[in-house]
Amino acid sequence: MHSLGEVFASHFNYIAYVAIMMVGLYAMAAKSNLIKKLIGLGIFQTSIMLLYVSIGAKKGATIPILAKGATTISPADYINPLPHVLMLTAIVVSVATLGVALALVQKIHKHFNSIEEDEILKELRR
Amino acid sequence: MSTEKMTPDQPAQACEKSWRERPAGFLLDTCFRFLILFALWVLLSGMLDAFHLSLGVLSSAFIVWLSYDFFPSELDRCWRPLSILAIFIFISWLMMEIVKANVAMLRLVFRKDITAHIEPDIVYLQTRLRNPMALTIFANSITLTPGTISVTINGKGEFSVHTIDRESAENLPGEMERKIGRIFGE
Amino acid sequence: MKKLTLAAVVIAGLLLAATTLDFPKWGDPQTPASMHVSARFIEKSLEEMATPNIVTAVLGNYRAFDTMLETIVVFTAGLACFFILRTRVTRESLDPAPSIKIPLDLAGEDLVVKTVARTFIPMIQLFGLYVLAHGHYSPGGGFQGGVIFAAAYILLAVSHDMRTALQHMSERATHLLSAAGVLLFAGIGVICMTNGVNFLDYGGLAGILGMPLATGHSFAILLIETGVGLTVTAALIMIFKLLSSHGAVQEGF
Amino acid sequence: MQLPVLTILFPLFGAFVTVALAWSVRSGGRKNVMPIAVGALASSAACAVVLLTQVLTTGSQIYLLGGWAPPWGISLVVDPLSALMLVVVSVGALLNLIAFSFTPSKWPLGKTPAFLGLYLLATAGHLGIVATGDVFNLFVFIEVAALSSYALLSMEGRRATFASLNYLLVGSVGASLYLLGVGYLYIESGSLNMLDIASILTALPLSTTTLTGFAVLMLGLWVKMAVFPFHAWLPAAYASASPAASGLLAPLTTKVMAYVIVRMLITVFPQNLLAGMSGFSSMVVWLACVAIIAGAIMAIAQQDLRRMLCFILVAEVGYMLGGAFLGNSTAMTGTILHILADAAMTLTLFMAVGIIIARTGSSRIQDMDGMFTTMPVTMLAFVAGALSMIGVPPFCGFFSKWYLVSGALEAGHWVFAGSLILSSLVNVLLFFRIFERAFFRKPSVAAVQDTGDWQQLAPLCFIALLLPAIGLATGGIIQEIIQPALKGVL
Repeated sequence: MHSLGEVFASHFNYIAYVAIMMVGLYAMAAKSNLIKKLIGLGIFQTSIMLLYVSIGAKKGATIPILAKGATTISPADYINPLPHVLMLTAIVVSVATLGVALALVQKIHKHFNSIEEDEILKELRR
Repeated sequence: MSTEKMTPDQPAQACEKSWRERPAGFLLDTCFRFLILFALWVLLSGMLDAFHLSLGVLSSAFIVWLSYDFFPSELDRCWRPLSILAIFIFISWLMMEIVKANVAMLRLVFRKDITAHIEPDIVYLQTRLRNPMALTIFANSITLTPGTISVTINGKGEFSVHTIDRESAENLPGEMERKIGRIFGE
Repeated sequence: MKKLTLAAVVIAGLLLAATTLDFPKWGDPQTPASMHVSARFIEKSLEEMATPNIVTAVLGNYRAFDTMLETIVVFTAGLACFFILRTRVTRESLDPAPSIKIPLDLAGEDLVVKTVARTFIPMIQLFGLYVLAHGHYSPGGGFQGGVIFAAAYILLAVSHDMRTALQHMSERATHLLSAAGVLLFAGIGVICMTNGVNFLDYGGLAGILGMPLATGHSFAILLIETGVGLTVTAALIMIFKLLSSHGAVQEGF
Repeated sequence: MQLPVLTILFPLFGAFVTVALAWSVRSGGRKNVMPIAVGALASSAACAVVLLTQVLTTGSQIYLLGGWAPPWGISLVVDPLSALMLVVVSVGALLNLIAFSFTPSKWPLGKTPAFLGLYLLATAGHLGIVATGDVFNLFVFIEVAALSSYALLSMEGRRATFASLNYLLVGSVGASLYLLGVGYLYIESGSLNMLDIASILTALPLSTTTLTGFAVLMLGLWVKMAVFPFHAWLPAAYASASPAASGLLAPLTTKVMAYVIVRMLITVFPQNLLAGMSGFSSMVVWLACVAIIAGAIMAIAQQDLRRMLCFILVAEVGYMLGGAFLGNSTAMTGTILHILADAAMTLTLFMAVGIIIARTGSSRIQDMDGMFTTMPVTMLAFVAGALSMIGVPPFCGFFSKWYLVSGALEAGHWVFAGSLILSSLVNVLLFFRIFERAFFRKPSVAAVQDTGDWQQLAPLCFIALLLPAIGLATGGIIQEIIQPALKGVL
């Protein structure tokens, strides 16, 4: 059985992603301010991007741009490009979601004059 | 200023308008803009094959066309050899001034009776410079020089400068104004 | 209630963290993720599409359909913000024609900011195009270039005002450009189809243009990146304008 | 040969052209956008129908995007099941758009092209989710569909805007969880193609990573599908949105997500997975029972027709979820049949209610007095949808429920069968309460006569007539479409 420290050293990226994800989830669940909820959503999505990018890491490898005049290309020399590609798409998606969300929050503020969820719910029940 | 009704949609027309406004020397100005941008491209790119250079030419030409009136027109006048000389003189002089002011500041900071010597104040200045680029360079040079910070500027050349002691602002606008004026031919 | 949430979140986190112990070690080059699909990308991309940046090669070619949809997501976001926020769409505000153009050099108190912004905007734009064009050789590409290009216009709006920004990039222009970008991207796919191959198979385009296959792929990647850049620029400017003016897209906020 | 991608490309290009035309031509462009949108959807529906006939005669098609072979590139996989779903999505979107194409005059000026663009993008997103054979591509399609849905659902009033933001928050978390699950699968298999993942995972021993990935992915899909504890966004968003938007999204979104769950179960995950975690499966079936009963109970409490339908929808989601996880082929057949049937009957009901709202401006149950005399055609279609929802024999709802109940009995899960029958009884109560009002009470003085506007009524009648037709064709559908899909799986 490996020692706890060893496991931590070889899995710190996964532990970091879980910790960040839970911060985001807590912000989304516990905060009443809509903007804070959106920030929580952003943290939540970012943690998944971190997980993906950390999957792509290889010890001793460099960025996935082939050196000039490289004749023999060995996959072990370059980090995995696929997670980067996927996360580029995911980042764009999360930016787009954030834009739409901010537009909705702004419209809510126009209607309710508040961005606190509990105040809006009170107003809606009336 | 023309009150001609223009379609705001196409930047093309906005550019055409500003091109029409500058009949004299506009070809030279365009070349100047293009060359500056193209030099920047080559510097960034570092790839000197035909394909990338032609992309650079296209991009620079596109930006000149798209953003013709962003490019500060004051810079057009720096194209003369005299101005280029003045720019070099000004930069080297400013470096020296910055070093000198740094030393003065150091001396001030390490004095035992520092409180007796610093005398923060706001000084109001009037320069004869009028064009925005010259004023901007002037304001930024003042801020770059230790001991003084430019607080407000307006288009009429009225400055307010915060100084840490009396000596810092003694020779403002003075020499600096003259040297900047020479660049822009003012 | 908050304590309950916190407890639930912590428990979920611990459970999730426990499952990660099964994962491969960090930086292990022998994982399935690094061995299976990605190895072929690293080995073949230069040969197949003359693009040393493997991320661009995968993004623009092997998984170009994803990238097209990503661009469409951005287009959707711009359209959605317009749909949600835009107020009082009248004929006049759709085609705003401010009769007086404010000269850029009429600077007031914020002279330094305006002059510096004015000097740097063309250079930022050029940098955006540089990033777009050099995605094959260095980190960069359509999305990054488009964001930088949009930032130049946002800088204009922040340092000057909304009206000046609108004069240089009107609402109509942003909508047309965002549609043009996705049309360019998807259109290239359709042009490839006319040559009898599948959607987005750049071999078709290379055949039409009479280029060698790898060069054709590389060229097509540049074209689609341009499409991505157009849409991203326009959509981001659109979203910025709508959000910063509460949907009115005019000066005064 | 190019049909799979054309089915998706038509609505996409329709959206681009709609936006471009609206902003390029001074006045004429804005008037032509509606025919373009209808044309794009009609072409897409035609492609889907042709594709279905092709697939049924010559077998499944795999379309390689960019010409790259599957594990490296993205492919669209059209087998009989996904071809059928393509037809459902495209035809549903087309009928709903035709039925509501009269409303633009009520929409804010200048926003019609944007509405149509978003409508087409949402349709294209749902089509792509159904057709794609790549798990990450599916995520991107989910986001295309979701982003346009958020905007479409926010249109009417302040309640709708707030509900839409809640939907956005919940939906983004759901999609992110799905993405996380995909990440786990990628760590385990190194691939993103569904068939490739399936073959790799089958060869490997079942690991914690696969199981967690499966659980997280399913959780994400349940959130998007509005399974009971995560259902709150659905009634809020669909009941307050404009009729045209909820008429598109209520029938499609949950059903397409149910399809994704079925697809994951029968294609992606190894067969020993569900067998290996029978505890998880039985928990899901219990959850489905709770969802069915909770949906039925909450539906009784509603005073608003659309809210009531939304809660019935929550119960229906429970049917599909439970059937998918019961673990025998009869129940899975029932689930797939119910996806089809529920899409058709939800479309009928939401379209009918939408027309009622557009005519009378209200969807409260107490305002429905005498509606059989004032709006006979609409009410007849409503009755057809309702009878199907209850499960009266010639209508399609009966057959899918029959298979679900027999699947439950086969698995010995009496509670699931019982809650299914209970919720059907509740549906009887709910709908006959409405029929009683609409048939026996006198219409109020200000009631509107149902003028025979063929544009609204023709699509409604078409889909209403389709309900018994699908029911009668059940045998053929099972033989041609569902059995090949389930062959060798369950």
